[in-house]
Amino acid sequence: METPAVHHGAMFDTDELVINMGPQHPSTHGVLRVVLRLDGETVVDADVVIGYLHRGIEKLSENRSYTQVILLTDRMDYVAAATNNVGYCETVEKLMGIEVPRRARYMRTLVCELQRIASHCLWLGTHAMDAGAMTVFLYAFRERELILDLFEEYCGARLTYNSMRIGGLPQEIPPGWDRKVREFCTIMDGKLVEYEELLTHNRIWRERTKGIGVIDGAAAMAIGLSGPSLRGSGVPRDLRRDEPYAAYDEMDFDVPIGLAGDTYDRYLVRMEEFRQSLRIIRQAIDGMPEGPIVGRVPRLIKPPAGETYHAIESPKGELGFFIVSDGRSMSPYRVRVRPPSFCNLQALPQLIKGHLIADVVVLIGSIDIVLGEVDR
Amino acid sequence: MVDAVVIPLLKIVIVLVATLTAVSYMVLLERKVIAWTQARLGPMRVGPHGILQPIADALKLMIKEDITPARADRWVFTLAPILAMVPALIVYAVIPFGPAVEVFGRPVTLYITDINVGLLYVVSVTSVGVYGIILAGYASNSKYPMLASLRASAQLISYEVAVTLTLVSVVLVAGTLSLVGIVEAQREAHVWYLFAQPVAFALIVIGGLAETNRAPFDMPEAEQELTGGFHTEYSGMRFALFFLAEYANMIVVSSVATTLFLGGYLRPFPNVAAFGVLDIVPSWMWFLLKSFAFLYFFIWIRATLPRYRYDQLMRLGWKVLIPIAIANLVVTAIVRVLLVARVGADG
Amino acid sequence: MGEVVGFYVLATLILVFAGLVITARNTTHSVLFLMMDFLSVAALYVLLGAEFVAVIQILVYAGGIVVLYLFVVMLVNLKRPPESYRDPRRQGKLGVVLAAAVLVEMVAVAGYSRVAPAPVAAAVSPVVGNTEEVGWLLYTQYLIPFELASMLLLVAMVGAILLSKREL
Amino acid sequence: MDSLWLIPLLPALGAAVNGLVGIRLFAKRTAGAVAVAAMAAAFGLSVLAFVRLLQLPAGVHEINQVLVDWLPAMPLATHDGPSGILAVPWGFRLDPLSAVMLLVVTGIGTIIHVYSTAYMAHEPRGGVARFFCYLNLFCFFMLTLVLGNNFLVMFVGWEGVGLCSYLLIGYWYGKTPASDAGRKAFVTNRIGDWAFLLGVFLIFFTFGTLDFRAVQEAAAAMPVEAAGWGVLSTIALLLFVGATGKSAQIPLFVWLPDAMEGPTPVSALIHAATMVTAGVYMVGRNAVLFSQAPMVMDTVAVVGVLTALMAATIALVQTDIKRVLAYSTVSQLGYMFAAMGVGAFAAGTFHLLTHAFFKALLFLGSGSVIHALAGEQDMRRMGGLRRRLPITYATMLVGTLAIAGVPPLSGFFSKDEILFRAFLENRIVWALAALTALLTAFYMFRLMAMTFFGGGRGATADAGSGRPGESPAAMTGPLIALAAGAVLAGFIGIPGALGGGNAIEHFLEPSFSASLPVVPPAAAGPDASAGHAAGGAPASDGLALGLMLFSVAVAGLGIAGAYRVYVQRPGLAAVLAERFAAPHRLLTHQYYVDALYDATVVNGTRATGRALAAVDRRVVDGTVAGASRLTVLGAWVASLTDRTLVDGLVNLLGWVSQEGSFGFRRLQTGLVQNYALLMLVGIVLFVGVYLVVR
Amino acid sequence: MITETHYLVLSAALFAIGVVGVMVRRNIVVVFMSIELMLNAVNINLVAYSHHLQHTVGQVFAVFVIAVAAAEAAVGLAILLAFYRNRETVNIDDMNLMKW
Repeated sequence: METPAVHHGAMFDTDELVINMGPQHPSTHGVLRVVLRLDGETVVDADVVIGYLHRGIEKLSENRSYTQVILLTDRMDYVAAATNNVGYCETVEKLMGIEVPRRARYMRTLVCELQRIASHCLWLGTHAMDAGAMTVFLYAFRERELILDLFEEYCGARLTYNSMRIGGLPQEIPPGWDRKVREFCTIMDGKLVEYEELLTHNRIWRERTKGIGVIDGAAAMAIGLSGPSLRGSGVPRDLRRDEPYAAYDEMDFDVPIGLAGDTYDRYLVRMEEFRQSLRIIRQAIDGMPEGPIVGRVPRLIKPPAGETYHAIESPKGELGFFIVSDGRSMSPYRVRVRPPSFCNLQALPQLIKGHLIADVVVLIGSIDIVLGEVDR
Repeated sequence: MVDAVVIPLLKIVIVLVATLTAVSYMVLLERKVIAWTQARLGPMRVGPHGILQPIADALKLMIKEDITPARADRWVFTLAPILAMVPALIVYAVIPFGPAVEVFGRPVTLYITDINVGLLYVVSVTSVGVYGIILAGYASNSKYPMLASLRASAQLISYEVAVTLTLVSVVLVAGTLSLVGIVEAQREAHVWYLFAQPVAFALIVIGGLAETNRAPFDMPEAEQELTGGFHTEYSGMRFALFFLAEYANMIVVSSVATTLFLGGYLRPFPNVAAFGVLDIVPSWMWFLLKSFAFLYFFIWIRATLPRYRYDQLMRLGWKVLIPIAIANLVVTAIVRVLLVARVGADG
Repeated sequence: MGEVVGFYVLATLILVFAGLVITARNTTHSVLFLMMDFLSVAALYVLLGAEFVAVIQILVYAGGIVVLYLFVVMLVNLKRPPESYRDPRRQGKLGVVLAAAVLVEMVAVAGYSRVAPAPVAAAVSPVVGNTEEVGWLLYTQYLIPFELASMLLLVAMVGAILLSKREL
Repeated sequence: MDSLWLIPLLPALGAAVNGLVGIRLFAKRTAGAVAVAAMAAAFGLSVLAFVRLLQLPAGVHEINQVLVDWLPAMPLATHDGPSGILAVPWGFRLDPLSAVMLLVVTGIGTIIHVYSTAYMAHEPRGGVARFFCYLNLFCFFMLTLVLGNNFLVMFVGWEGVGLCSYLLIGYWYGKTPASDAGRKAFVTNRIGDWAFLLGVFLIFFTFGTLDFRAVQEAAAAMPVEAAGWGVLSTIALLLFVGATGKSAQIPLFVWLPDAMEGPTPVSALIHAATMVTAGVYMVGRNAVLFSQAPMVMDTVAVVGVLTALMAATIALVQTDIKRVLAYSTVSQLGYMFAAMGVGAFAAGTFHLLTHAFFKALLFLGSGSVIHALAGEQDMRRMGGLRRRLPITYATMLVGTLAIAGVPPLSGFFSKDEILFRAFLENRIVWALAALTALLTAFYMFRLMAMTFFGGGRGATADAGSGRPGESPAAMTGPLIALAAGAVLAGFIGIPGALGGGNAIEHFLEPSFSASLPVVPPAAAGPDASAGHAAGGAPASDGLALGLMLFSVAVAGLGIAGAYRVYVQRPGLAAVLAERFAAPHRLLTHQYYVDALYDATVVNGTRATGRALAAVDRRVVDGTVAGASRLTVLGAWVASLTDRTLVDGLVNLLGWVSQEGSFGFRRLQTGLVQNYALLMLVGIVLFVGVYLVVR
Repeated sequence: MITETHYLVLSAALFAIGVVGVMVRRNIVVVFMSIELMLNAVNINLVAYSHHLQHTVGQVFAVFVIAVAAAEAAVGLAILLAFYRNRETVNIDDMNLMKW
């Protein structure tokens, strides 16, 4: 027979059915459209259609000054805006050869890790929600709310922070803030146990995630996965450790990896990253040096002609900026972003082939994408 | 005339009204309980602590525009919610809320009727309820509802096998199909069948969750996967009917489970005179309390557990529940025969 | 009185629904009418004092078989309606005529033959109640046919599963 | 303790577990542990059963248990009238005789099982489980044989042990000699079994029952067939032929030496301690029957003693350590039969018991030697192992002294008892037996000398200083246990002459008499032989003591001779062999018995087959060919008729149907509903006809 | 007064409707359903006589008929599905391979 063999779950022999998941669908994390060709309930083929959230950030950057672009980067991965800021600012600093003070680097580390926890909270909540565990969703959002409060106190915004400047940070941390961060860490320790009680050893959760969307390390590398999704497949690649930026070279942390490369392992990897992030946050707070928070930055930011690429480890994977400067203009000649969500999304068709519709939503949650970043 | 017509009619009216009220408040209860589980407050706006929310909901649903999709099968589209609702309601005809009591000097039974095939009646009537779902999916002429309805009917039919097989073992123990008879058998046996048939009880709870499409078996309406399931295309009153039917079915399942396993309307230790003080609470209150415990359990489960995948659900049904149900039936039958043989030898 | 009304109402329902089954354009409607018809027949059984058969009728026919039909109808309707190809050699009209002949003949037989109520059979079963009686007969006198029926169902089940497999 | 049935069941379970599960799943240790546990439990139960037997009230000497009705009652008849009701229960009987056997089988069986766990340790995993499965199965059948209360149950065990023997001899079925030996043992045994079965048929035909006790009582009631040959003699002779097969007596002894191809524990358990004694046991079981047939008794005695002598002489020249022991076993079995033949049933059984100990010990010891030498069995390549295998040496020395009849070891008492009885009964038998005793002592010490004394040769010489070392504890432990048995077993039968009570004889006496109870120990069955009567009479104490001294002297002579030839003057053996070349050749070729069988039975069978084939080709084929010619002729005539007459008719028929179907096939439109229409037409017509003719 | 003749006539009428369905309809599913109607007609007959003769055996037979109907539906529809898979039609007139 020419039709591929059914893997499981096909109750009736029906013709292939094409259904359109999204762009308006409760569990596509934004405006993703997946065109599924089904055999019964088994996905035979999947077509991922993107572009519904395209705002032309890269193009817009060419008409903005270097500092104004920071604002635009907030809108890419809007659940981890501060990380985007850091990535962009560091790239420009690299292009201009600006030295960032140590205190600023520590603060950036702190902010990035808080952001990572916030992003993972959102991932955990929606991922669990997709699988039907709605209580976890609200719990995770409750804790994310605490981080948003912290950010609000620091920079006045709750979602799009604009919290970095080229050469350092815009302002000193408010008094008493570090104590609140420590309190948050203590709270979070307990809450993590709570999440794990609800999911990690839950039979249904394991059945829903184990063996789903298996991708081995080589295939994951080949398709360009990065971040926790790659580490879930057993590849110990983490830019914080491998190509340290900010103050990560002074931090002590582990890089968790999975073994099976399935959804469950990706889940476990992220759950462990929560803990590692808390560990880094504590170190950053404890070891925060005194000193200036902005380095020696020229008044006019006008990098010399040239180009550079710099990548950092965003919560979702390798977030890279490629900036070309013509040396004459006040604006970048070209800004190109290598967004982790976009690259990770490429793996989706491969992951969901042969699985059931119900697994599709779990897998979308498992690779943790944000459409703002995919489409830019 | 009074006994033959008025009282039954009155009982029917009371049961229907009570059921519908209970159903609408079930919705509120569910929202509240889940909210509490999730560290929220739930509905708070309409009335104190939102207790008038069901009324507001009902009003909203009634005055909403009732859309029929353009290429839908109109007749069937209208018929489906009714077919879902009716079986859920007529099951109440045989559920014993209490024994015969005296009301204004007249003996009145606290159930509409007690037929000798009561349990079979329940099973067969609920088996008709699946039409509502299939037809809703079919008539919507839309892919998601179609898939959902196929899932739902397959799920219902599969779990019906397990549940029915399990019910047989209860019937074996009780020796009657009449629901009142089963309650009375528990009184005579001095034990709730929860303890005599623990396996059956577990099966009924799981099967009941699946048959009412409740989490973690709520595949047919898994909004993350199939948007809204079989009632995606429904709105207004017809949607409300589906909604009511689901909650009515939950109440049916908990009522039947209460009747079969928790001694129905009997107070705890009905034969122990020392606990006679418990009779202060009338029998129907006991019934409602026990049913409420079930409903609360259902909601609790929904708030806690992730959802099964469809094929895992079917596997659980066919490869776990049905074999266990059959094993339970066989063991029950053997024990029963041995007991009867022993009793026969004794007497 | 009640019986008369009940019978005529139900008989009308049965025949009307049956007629609709074979005349409905839409196959799904046919299936629905079939279900209605079966429910009416179940009601008729209740009228005849056969509660057990009535419940089984609902459970097996309405709850099981008709659902199966519905499934099949939905599956085969997914893509295209049954074509309206008509073989010129088919003798449909003759069939209707013959059906009428059968009806006439059977009514004649019914009219002619009067079966006197048999002397009440000596207590076949020591139990009371319709369900118990049926059960008693099934498990004593008709045990072997009963087991054969269960074998038949098993075979049918296996056969149906085999047939609906993708590769035969 | 009414669980006699449990004793055989336990090994059966062990076999089932090892056979069904173990071969695939068990580790070696697990397989061994299961088998040993089954046997140990069976031994424990046996001891309990034995105690229970001892505690029976005076005058009752047996526990009889019927498990199930095996064959339901079935009246059988011949032309002459009814011959009895064949009703065979599956029953077990524990009486003194079977109790002794029971203890031997389970006790020694357990020890050998333990030994095997170490001996078989180098086998592949599944093979070990298979081995223990067979071994346990064997014990099950042996226990069935021993405990069975009628001939048919016994026969089940009888055949079963033969099967297991075959399986175990051929355990290394990859080796051609082993599989050949297994087949040889099986076929030879079958010859005996055939006679045994005939005997059983005759017993049923004669007595109408198969129960041992009933048969014995019936036989006892019949006159002694001293003068003429009667039915009892026939039965006894047939049974004895069966016994010769199982117990390797003349003329069916040839399989036993070859059976040494099996693993050594098998040789120890089956081909020394238990199975081969089944024949002796069977004769003992039917002591009353045999006592009624004096001529057969004489035959038994003569065959026994001749076998003993013949095997002993062959053993003198064997070089394979296990074959020496095998011939020794044949010889000792001959001794037992001789004892049975002279009516000394108890003495024979006693010797069976002691022999089980020391011969199992010797086999296991030889196994230990072979194990240490990595499979070397040729004694000419051994020597000087005394130092390296001290435990094996010590225990084997005990065994050798026991078999040689050195007091106060067990062999002395049992052998002396036989000699004493034989002396009273039949001097020729006694003389030959005494000669055998001499030879026994000689060849056994030859074995010891060649193996343990002198300098290293062959395998022991070219191995380095480290090897060979002593065997593991699981092997030496059983050796020590059996050595203890070989030393002590004799003390249960100290003859009256030495002030002992001859306890074993009194204990066994009830089994050899027809009716119960039997009060006086010495009075056997109604017509016990004369030797019996003289049993423990104090009058012959002096004679007994004299004979004892004589046999000790004989043993000493043999030992001394062996010491002289093989230790003091190692070259002497070769010189002797050269000087007596003809007898030596005769002995090394085992009296040409195998050659004789080859020439007569085997080749005779083949020649008969060839002759029959020739007859088939010439006569039968010729007839067939002639018939075929005739058939061809007839067929030609027939075909002519066929072509013209029959074909014409058929063609006509075909033509008619073809023409007719042109019309009818219009009905077959392929439309289902049209077919249904036709059905409907039928119904309408049918009902219409009914309505009209009603 | 309703006699058993009433039931017999009803049963005959239902049977005749079933026959018409079998004869006329070209959708094989409807044909199957018509057969179910005929079986129901038989059942009405059986139960009516059971009532009339005050003997339960008629109901027993009705139960057997229902069992047979269930088996028939299962196998028949499975065959139908297999056929549909191969020929993509449920028109009975397309099922005409059984001819010369």
